[in-house]
Amino acid sequence: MMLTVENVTCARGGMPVLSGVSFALDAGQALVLRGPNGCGKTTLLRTLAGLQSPLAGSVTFPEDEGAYASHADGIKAQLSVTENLSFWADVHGRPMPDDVFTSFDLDDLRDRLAGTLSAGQKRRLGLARLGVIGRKVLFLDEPTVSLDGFSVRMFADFLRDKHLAQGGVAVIATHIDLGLDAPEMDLTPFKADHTATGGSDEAFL
Amino acid sequence: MDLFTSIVDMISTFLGLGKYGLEVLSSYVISLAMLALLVWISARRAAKVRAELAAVEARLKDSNDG
Amino acid sequence: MIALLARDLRLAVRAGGGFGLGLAFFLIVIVLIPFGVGPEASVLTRIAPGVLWVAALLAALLSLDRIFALDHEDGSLPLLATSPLPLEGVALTKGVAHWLTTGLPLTLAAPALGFLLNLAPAAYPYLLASLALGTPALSMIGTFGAALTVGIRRGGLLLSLLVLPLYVPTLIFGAEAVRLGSDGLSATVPLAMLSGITLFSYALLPFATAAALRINLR
Amino acid sequence: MSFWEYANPKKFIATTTPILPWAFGIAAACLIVGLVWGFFFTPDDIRQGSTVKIIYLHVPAAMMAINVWGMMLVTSLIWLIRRHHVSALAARAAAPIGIVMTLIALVTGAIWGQPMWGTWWAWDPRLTSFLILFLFYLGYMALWEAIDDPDTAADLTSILCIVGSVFAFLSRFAVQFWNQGLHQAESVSLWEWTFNVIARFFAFVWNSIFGAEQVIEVAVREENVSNVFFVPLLICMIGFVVLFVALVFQRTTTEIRVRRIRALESRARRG
Repeated sequence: MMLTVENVTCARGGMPVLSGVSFALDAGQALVLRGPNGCGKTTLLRTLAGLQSPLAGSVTFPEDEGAYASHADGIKAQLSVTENLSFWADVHGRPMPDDVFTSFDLDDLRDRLAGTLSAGQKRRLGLARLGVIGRKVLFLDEPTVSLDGFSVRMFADFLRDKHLAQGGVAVIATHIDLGLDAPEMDLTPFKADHTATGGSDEAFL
Repeated sequence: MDLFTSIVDMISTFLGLGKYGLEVLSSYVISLAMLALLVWISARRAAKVRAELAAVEARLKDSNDG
Repeated sequence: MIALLARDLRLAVRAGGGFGLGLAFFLIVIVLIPFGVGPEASVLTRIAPGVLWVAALLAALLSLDRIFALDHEDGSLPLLATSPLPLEGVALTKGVAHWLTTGLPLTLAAPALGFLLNLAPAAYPYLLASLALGTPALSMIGTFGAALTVGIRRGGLLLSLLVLPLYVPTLIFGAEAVRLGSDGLSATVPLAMLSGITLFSYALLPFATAAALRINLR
Repeated sequence: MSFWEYANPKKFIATTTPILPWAFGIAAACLIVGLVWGFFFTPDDIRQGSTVKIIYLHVPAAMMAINVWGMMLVTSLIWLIRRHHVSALAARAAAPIGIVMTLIALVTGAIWGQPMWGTWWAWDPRLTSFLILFLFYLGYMALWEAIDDPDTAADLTSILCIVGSVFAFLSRFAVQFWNQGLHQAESVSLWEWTFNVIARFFAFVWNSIFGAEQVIEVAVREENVSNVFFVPLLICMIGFVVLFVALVFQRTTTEIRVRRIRALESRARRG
């Protein structure tokens, strides 16, 4: 099993938001998280990625293979597309795969400053970053925000052909249909109710 | 202004403070005033918050029972 | 980490603000002093060491809140946090990057501005030495302050309030070294203390900065 | 019931509330007795005249200013290691008391030194280190106010407190180094005199607890401090300490209640 999540409870602002979340993903599988806004999708993804520790339960995936990406994709406006991507490749100590430009249709934008790109192009550059860092376990928070139909399909192709095909795993929180044949999980049943314990406010209630 | 100094001199001679009467008196007055202010503010805030908490608890208890 | 350093330096150059801002501020403060204090050489000579150091400190302070704020806004911080780069390494690199973009230019420009304040000739080597040893500490302490206030809106003022008391030892020993130097006395003790503080900052503060970043990323 | 039981907020409020009136009573009694005794019944010092009476406010306040920061450091460490909310809130409650103590120390110190230095503020090394401590307190309290989420605020202020303490200690020495020249002669007698009073105080405490003979010997060596100054000073110190304890209990309880209001409301919102 590439990614196993057992009975995770995560909190936001001192209150438990989701509790008892469990699932397991094998290499090459993806999972789409559904649920109304504010039900804790981002909190869950950040907990899985290790940015915040869960109140209870455990998240296990191979060491140093997790990567978190939200719609704020860390693109520096003053750097060119190539410089942005090569920076992230160096940080992750990986060579720059040349096909990443073609698979994200960034070929003619190589030397354009990221600041001059349109919102859609900037998002594609952000997603291209995922291709460059080559992390197996991806936690994606609303990756297709402000993307047009064509780019969404391109992202879905990248995920299916490049990432999942090579044994990668992805947990994606999104509202639209990505066209992946991935199982979907609705988070509403895991919403923490009054009885949920944990969270720093509990000591005061 | 001389009225003020005469009063202070009168107090300090009464207390037998000698030359530096003004200094000793002023430091005592200022320090004790600051302490009193701190205690007063803490007490006032404590009371206000206790009342606020009671109100919140009452409001929430009604909504739970109601 | 070198990649992060290279990127930050490139950004500083590209944005143009990096190098120029600190230096311009330093120059402005130095030029203003004689207007305020009066042009007499003897007065200026006496206050020159202190003024040069205070101006260098304020120039460093000016650009502190930009260290993490830019990465915070465009979402790079969480991405860096989940990269193989340890946060302590990121903190250290940010400190060094800030020093290279503001501390170093200040150190090199200071002797030139020393003439404006009629600094005693004997003091120049000490001025250079003390700034070279002291400004790295200013950058690292500032990076720590920036990490504390990264999540706060308009954290700039709070950042200076937090960081100024932390700057006091460096300022005292730095200015003291230059003053002793200008009187021809040996300034080894303050310089030693200054480098002690700087080394100490680079040993302790990256961990504190990383801890603050982790908390702010929660 | 181990000490850590008191970290539970409700139990903290339950145990401290009954003590409060007593604590405030004792503090008031000690302060009144100590100040009146020191003010009226002690002779003037041969050199400093009546200004020596200021020590009954200055020395305890100065001592408390440092001890309160020490207490905040300890509570910050407890919060970071054992995640007990009460200790974090106690640190937040203690800061305003510490800053007032520092202000009192600064004001009385400046007034006390004024006749001898001729100016109201002579950048005396020890007084300046209290000014720096005042800035640390200001920064600490400002950071608490600036952050909304209580947990993040507690964590960040704890880190600031720890790093701040190290640099406060460094500033203490830097200031000593920086201002050796000024007033070396008079200030030694003025401040050495105070510090051997404090040394005598700790010797008194140490001796009464551990009966360590050599420590009392160190304090006694300064024969020019007759006992008459020492006992009222001791009472004032106790008064200040008890007042601090009472205030910090009261303010921590208030902070706990504020946090409880916030928790109740957010739970209600969550529905």
